[in-house]
Amino acid sequence: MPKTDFGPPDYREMIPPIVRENYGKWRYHRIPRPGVLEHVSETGDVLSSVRVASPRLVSTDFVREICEIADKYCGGHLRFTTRHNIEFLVSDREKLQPLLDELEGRGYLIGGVGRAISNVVHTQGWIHCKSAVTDASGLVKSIMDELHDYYTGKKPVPAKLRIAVACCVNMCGACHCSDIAVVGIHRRVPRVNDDVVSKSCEIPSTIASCPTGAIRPNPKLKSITIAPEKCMYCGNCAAVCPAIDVMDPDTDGVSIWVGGKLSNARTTPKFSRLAIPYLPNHPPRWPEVTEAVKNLVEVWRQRAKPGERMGEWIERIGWERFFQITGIPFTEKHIDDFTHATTTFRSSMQFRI
Amino acid sequence: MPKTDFGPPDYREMIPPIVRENYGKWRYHRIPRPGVLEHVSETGDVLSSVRVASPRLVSTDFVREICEIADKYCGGHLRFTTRHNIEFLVSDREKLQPLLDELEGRGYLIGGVGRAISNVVHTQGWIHCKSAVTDASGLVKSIMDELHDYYTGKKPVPAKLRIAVACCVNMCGACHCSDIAVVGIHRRVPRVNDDVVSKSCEIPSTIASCPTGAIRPNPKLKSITIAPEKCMYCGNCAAVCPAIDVMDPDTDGVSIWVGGKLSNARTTPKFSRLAIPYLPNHPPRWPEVTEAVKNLVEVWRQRAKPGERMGEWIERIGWERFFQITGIPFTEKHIDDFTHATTTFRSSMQFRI
Amino acid sequence: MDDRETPLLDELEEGDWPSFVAELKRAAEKSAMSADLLRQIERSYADNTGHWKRGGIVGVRGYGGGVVGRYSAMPEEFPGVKEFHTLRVNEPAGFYYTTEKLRELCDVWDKYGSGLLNLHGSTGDIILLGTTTENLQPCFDALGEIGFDLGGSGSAMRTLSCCVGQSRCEHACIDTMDVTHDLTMNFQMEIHRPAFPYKFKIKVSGCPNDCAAASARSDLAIIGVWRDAIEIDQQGVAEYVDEGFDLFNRVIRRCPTWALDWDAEEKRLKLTSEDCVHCMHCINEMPKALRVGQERGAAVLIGGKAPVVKGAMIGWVLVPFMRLEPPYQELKDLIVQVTEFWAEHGKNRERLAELIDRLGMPAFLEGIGVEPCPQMVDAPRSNPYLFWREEEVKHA
Amino acid sequence: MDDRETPLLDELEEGDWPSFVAELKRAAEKSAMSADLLRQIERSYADNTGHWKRGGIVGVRGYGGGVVGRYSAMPEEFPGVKEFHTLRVNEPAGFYYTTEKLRELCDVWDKYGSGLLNLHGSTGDIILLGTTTENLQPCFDALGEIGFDLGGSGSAMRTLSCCVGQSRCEHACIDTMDVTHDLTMNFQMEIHRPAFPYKFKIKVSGCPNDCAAASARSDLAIIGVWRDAIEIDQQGVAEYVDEGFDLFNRVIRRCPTWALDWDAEEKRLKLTSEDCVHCMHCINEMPKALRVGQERGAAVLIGGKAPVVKGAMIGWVLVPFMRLEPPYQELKDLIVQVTEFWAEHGKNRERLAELIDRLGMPAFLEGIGVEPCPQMVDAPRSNPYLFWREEEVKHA
Ligand code: SRM
Ligand code: SRM
Ligand code: SRM
Ligand code: SRM
Ligand code: SF4
Ligand code: SF4
Ligand code: SF4
Ligand code: SF4
Ligand code: SF4
Ligand code: SF4
Ligand code: SF4
Ligand code: SF4
Repeated sequence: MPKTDFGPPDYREMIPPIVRENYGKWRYHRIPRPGVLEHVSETGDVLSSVRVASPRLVSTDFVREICEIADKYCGGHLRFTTRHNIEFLVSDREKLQPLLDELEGRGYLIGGVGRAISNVVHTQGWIHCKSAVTDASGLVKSIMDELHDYYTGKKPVPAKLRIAVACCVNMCGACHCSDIAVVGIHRRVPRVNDDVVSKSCEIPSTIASCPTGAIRPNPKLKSITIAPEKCMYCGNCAAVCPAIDVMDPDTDGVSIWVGGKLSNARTTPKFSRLAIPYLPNHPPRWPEVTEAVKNLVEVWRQRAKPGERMGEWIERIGWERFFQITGIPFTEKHIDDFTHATTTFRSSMQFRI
Repeated sequence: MPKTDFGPPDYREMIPPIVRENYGKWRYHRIPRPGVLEHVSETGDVLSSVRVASPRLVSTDFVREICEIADKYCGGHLRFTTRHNIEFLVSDREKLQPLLDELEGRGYLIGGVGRAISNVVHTQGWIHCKSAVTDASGLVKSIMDELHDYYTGKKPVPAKLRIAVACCVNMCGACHCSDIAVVGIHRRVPRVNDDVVSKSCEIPSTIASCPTGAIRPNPKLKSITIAPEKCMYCGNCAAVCPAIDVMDPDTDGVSIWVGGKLSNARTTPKFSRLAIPYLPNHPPRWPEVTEAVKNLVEVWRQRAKPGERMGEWIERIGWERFFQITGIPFTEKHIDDFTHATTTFRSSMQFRI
Repeated sequence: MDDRETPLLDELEEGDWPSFVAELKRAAEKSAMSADLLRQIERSYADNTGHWKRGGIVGVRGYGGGVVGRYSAMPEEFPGVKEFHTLRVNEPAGFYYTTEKLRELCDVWDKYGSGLLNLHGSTGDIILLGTTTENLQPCFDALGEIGFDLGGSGSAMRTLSCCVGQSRCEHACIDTMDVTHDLTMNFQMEIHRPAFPYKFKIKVSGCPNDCAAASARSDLAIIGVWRDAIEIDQQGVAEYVDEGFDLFNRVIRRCPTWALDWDAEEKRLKLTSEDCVHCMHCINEMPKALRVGQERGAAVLIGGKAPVVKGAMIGWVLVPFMRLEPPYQELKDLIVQVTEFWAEHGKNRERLAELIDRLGMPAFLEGIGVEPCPQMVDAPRSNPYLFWREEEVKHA
Repeated sequence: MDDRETPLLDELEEGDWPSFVAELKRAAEKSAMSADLLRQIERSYADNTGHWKRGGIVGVRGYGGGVVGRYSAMPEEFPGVKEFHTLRVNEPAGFYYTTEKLRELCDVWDKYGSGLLNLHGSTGDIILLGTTTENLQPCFDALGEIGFDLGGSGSAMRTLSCCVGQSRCEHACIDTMDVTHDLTMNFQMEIHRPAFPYKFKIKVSGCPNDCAAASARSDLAIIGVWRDAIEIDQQGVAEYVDEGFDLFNRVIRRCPTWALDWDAEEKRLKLTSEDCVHCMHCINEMPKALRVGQERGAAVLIGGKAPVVKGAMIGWVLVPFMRLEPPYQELKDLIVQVTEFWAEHGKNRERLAELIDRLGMPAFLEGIGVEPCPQMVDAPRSNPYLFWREEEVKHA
């Protein structure tokens, strides 16, 4: 019998001594400069964490390189954040500036702390996922090449801004609650290969997979039929049944969603809402998407009050004005028509005219 | 051919001269004493409206009586409000006090203006409706006998409070958006008379009438079957098909709903929400219901800030505390399980513990 | 009538609130129908249940509605209410009456009916409560003589109603009474001859205070609003403040969008008008100093209704702003568009809101030819389930 | 490798943001698999579509998941990625590593895989990106040697993850890392052997800031919270104010329940603790002066998930407050209750939230034996469609 179920490495063996000693004793923190957190313990200890951007998809050489840095300045410990940044943990104050210098020298981007745009949470894309409508890594790179000054703190932003990219509506990540979410979408009814369906698909679960009930059995062909007027191209049937193909390079594209958040600070968590229903899928640089995201960030950055996240800003000024200011056309696609649609309709006279 | 489609009396012939002359010219109003509104026109004219409680269900003698008063003090004009109060319209300042005196002498209740409990909007009840679970007029009388001091202004309340009573869940009125709503409910699955169904009911529309899909065809009997676990006793099937009987004096009862509103002032319109799922139907005085309504009014009155309506107060203090303070038990019945239930579940960490 | 006959109801003659039982008794003195009604109600109080039968369509010539048929379930015991139909009589807009008109009405009703009535029914009608099948037509004819027509019932456009509006309210952005009267006259056919999938209600309020409770109980609510800035009389505001009015806590802090601020030094109330959502609160609190703006019109909300079947709805914004001047053509056209779409696609007993819920708002808007606008929603959709038309999706 | 082979991807080597293409190329220098991956991705960029096949279940002995099988759709052209499976390797709680451990991991992965990895996947795993079917078992064995086990995939409990918690954060109300590690060890069976209707995710955040994004993407989210009053260091607050911190606009006005007030004379921040809803905002803004209270525990939220099928959900409060001390028995029991109910009643591919939506929250609560409480809802129901049990309705 092979060894199984032994679980991950014990975190107690991974944490640096300063963390072990001050575990549960941290008193407060401050941000001495962009990208650096200084946590002060009730023991008097001070831990500086230096946050550095990572492409998330990395080579073992990259990992070895950051290990080398961590050995030099951090006693051989480091961590990653829940948004895939690297954090170098410095307990020896003397080593902070040299670390920062070395990181800058090597071209690492230091930032993502406090009121900043942090790393983009994203998904596999063409790198590994069979369902990918677009390439997540490429989109992230294209977008962040434009926005890195907001990561490093060279340019300030009013509040945290979380961008997420997902290559299909499965939204592997927390896209649906991001300040800005970029999501790959299909726009064409899937093609059904009846022969394959009858051989390799479980018809009831294929029918059940459709959120809008667009799929009916086709007993004659031992297959299924998709009612085109009910299908909104989510691709879930294709995930369940390999005989269904929803990919279409010509009509697939990218949608943009705004105003989500997850913290409970001030306002309760919010879903991201549709801003732009479709932009073309134009690798390698996705100029339309990049432009649109930049526009959203700029519009928010220039108008939001200090500490006001994207969704909070939009709710303060109203969606009416959001569409007006951003120049994004409001269309029938923005009006929900799924299950709880009526709960999103405006049932009040409180609006801007 | 009889004369048809000539429409109601023209309002222009019904309004008093002061209204005609100042139509669209009113500048502001004040409330010189409870139950009286003083509207000032840009012409300088002043109209005093004296609001008086009506049982709504009245005899022609009652109408003649108020006409007599209106002749004496108001030049033969009067109006009713959208909540069924009577308004005596006084253009001659000299006549105001005598009118008030006469009304008081005759035992009329003057009030319902400003921060007050106004008349109860209600429905037919046993007086005239075949669907009535309870008697609306009797409930109103019982409740308002307890609360009239809040109508007349003898006791002040923090804000407007609108009570509504409906004898069944059809809620003829705006119950579903009232500060306090009293609604008759059934609690037993309707009985189906299969013979009558097959003769006199349209089965498809009976099936379609059920909000929860509890009704299935029963082809054997040419009738229908109600799945008891899916039925929540709304009685809509009984409205559509006379062979279905939902009435049951033993188990029928009264429910209480709170926190609705309709004005857009400050907060957007709100639905009333379940407070008490069931109280017994005890004519002629409904002591349990009367007590419960009084408790709700008292709790609100003593705690709300000036100008804060029931629902606004509850939202400020939180439903957690509302149930705690009122002593009303929170049960599984308070948790929605209809179509949009999930949109009412708390999706945040913002709550009181 | 002998008091001891109604011991339960008698208890409801006690107390300060005006008593409907007293009214029943007053009517019972003059009318055998009302006397039997009183007895039947007493029986209901004893049995804890109503005693009316279901079914039975009655009416007057030339009309499809306006009468609600009602029969006692115990006609032997209470013969006076064997037939006890109500007439729904269309009220004059704003519920204003001359005493003369009301007296004429009483005379007719004493002659042909129970002498009992509701002023008014929840929809707005004068409810003449209880007459026989035989008396319906003569009663209607007599009502016609004095200028009262029937209102709506059944699957028809229902009797309209409205708030007092410009006739006595400084906030009114539209002439609610005129709109109501004009629409009522315009839609006589739709009101009197049920031809819709279900009831269709219209109510008119002069401002967002919605004193006609229109948004909760109208398939189509017309609510006055303005779109320029609130008029501020700075002198007036200063007076409020000088008199000790707690401007911050009563107004500034409670403005839903924080559109107001008080400049203590300059003694000026500052309004960021683009933030104002016309909630009325500040105006309500300081009517002597603040007024609705000058560019006035109305919003149209659709879909308000009670719970059955799909749940209660509060009206949804369809048109955020429409000027309303006689002959209100744009409004009338819209109503026709909406009701025609509904009449065509609605199922039997499917209210407008339920139809829209079933088909989707985008499909409804397309069907009636109204452009989508952000005021229609609290927020755009959050699910990625959007539809594309063939022609939008260019395919190589 | 020749640069001209990948003109499109090369463009993504430009710019300041760290380049995944640079990483692909670094790996491609050492690994033929990665070299072919680079080429296939270039093709995707040219064709505007992915080139992976669907289907294909692969794994390691004794496990039902932890590996995502992947095959190139163009194996002739890109033989290196004919098989290109990923291993999901369970991360240590809090994402802390010794450099030694990471280097060992790199060595194993260079030997058996592409040399490409994600630090980390969205769920929290270390994603070892691409190896052959043949190499799976030896790779897993080698990982075991250095103490790395697989995480979850398929219809299993998924790899847990958490925020940094008490290890580096002053706000943590619970020991997120210990809870995560303990649950991970406790539920090894459920993680490694898919036996649920669908995936089941658990994430742990130390406070309502929810830095693990738990409430959006966990079927069961554990979020730290306190229930006594916030600790206020009045001296500290006064210092903020003295330093010009705009207390009113940055804090007082933005508290969602107006629970705070500043007494300018006494220089005291007044907290109405019963109004505090633990949103964290004031503490976030003044970490030197304010602290979470001392009575600490966690809330449990259920149902968070992405859009497919019934729409995205943000977790719903199931337990508003639970003390969390090792061995976390109450929490473990709850998780077992919830997953067992779901396993019993859930359909294939039906997430927990979707099951609850289908059966109703009351039925779910009854099924798992949790008492209803008002914290579970934003507001009680507004529709009158309530159910009664036979035994509640006494009938004469
Ligand atoms: C390191 C990390 C936890 C970890 O275990 O890895 C972390 C760490 C801290 N978070 Fe966070 N948060 C981290 C992800 C998150 C997330 C999750 C996410 O982004 O996916 C959220 C929820 C995001 C959302 O709301 O959509 C999150 C919402 C917050 C907030 C609330 C911000 C707000 O006002 O909405 C605070 C409070 C603040 O910043 O004032 C906070 C505060 C903090 C503090 C200040 C807590 C402390 O005292 O140590 C830490 C430094 C903050 C900073 O980076 O500015 N953290 N924080 C995560 C860093 C991610 C990154 O690399 O950028
Ligand atoms: C007479 C009447 C209109 C009519 O055509 O008959 C009317 C008349 C006025 N309303 Fe109203 N409202 C009338 C029904 C309503 C309704 C509808 C209802 O109750 O069914 C509402 C919506 C109720 C709700 O929100 O649930 C209503 C919500 C208001 C409000 C908003 C109150 C709030 O803060 O939420 C105001 C503003 C205020 O009172 O400050 C208002 C203000 C007014 C003013 C002050 C307007 C004015 O300047 O003339 C009038 C006197 C108010 C008073 O009675 O205190 N009126 N008002 C109705 C009297 C009903 C009654 O007999 O009590
Ligand atoms: C008389 C009146 C109650 C009252 O005492 O004021 C009334 C009485 C009845 N309503 Fe109503 N409704 C009355 C206003 C309303 C309102 C309020 C309104 O119109 O502003 C509503 C809520 C708004 C709405 O329409 O949604 C209302 C919602 C209903 C419903 C539920 C409709 C729905 O879609 O949810 C029904 C059920 C039905 O149509 O079968 C109903 C059905 C009925 C019936 C016809 C039940 C029946 O079939 O026997 C009642 C006849 C009682 C009788 O014998 O006189 N009534 N009904 C109101 C009409 C008076 C008038 O014309 O002025
Ligand atoms: C690798 C990863 C994305 C990434 O690049 O980080 C991922 C990749 C896939 N996800 Fe995911 N999901 C990943 C985290 C998520 C998350 C986020 C999370 O777990 O915190 C979500 C949203 C939260 C949730 O579960 O709802 C997520 C929601 C989905 C869904 C939609 C499920 C739903 O109920 O809505 C699917 C569809 C499915 O299950 O068929 C899906 C399906 C998939 C599949 C298995 C699609 C497939 O069948 O090929 C993807 C495999 C890609 C591949 O070839 O590697 N993935 N997936 C993440 C797992 C890494 C890890 O283990 O650490
Ligand atoms: S978002 Fe879709 S395409 Fe992207 S990794 Fe997840 S399942 Fe695959
Ligand atoms: S793509 Fe989505 S909506 Fe269309 S048939 Fe498949 S599952 Fe249904
Ligand atoms: S609420 Fe019900 S019982 Fe009462 S009048 Fe309306 S339909 Fe009849
Ligand atoms: S009473 Fe209501 S829920 Fe029950 S079967 Fe009839 S329509 Fe359906
Ligand atoms: S709705 Fe507005 S206009 Fe009409 S009475 Fe009320 S406050 Fe006046
Ligand atoms: S009307 Fe309402 S929204 Fe507009 S300024 Fe006044 S209080 Fe604010
Ligand atoms: S969730 Fe709370 S405890 Fe965890 S890192 Fe964020 S702020 Fe700290
Ligand atoms: S934690 Fe949030 S709710 Fe509590 S006092 Fe601070 S700001 Fe207010």
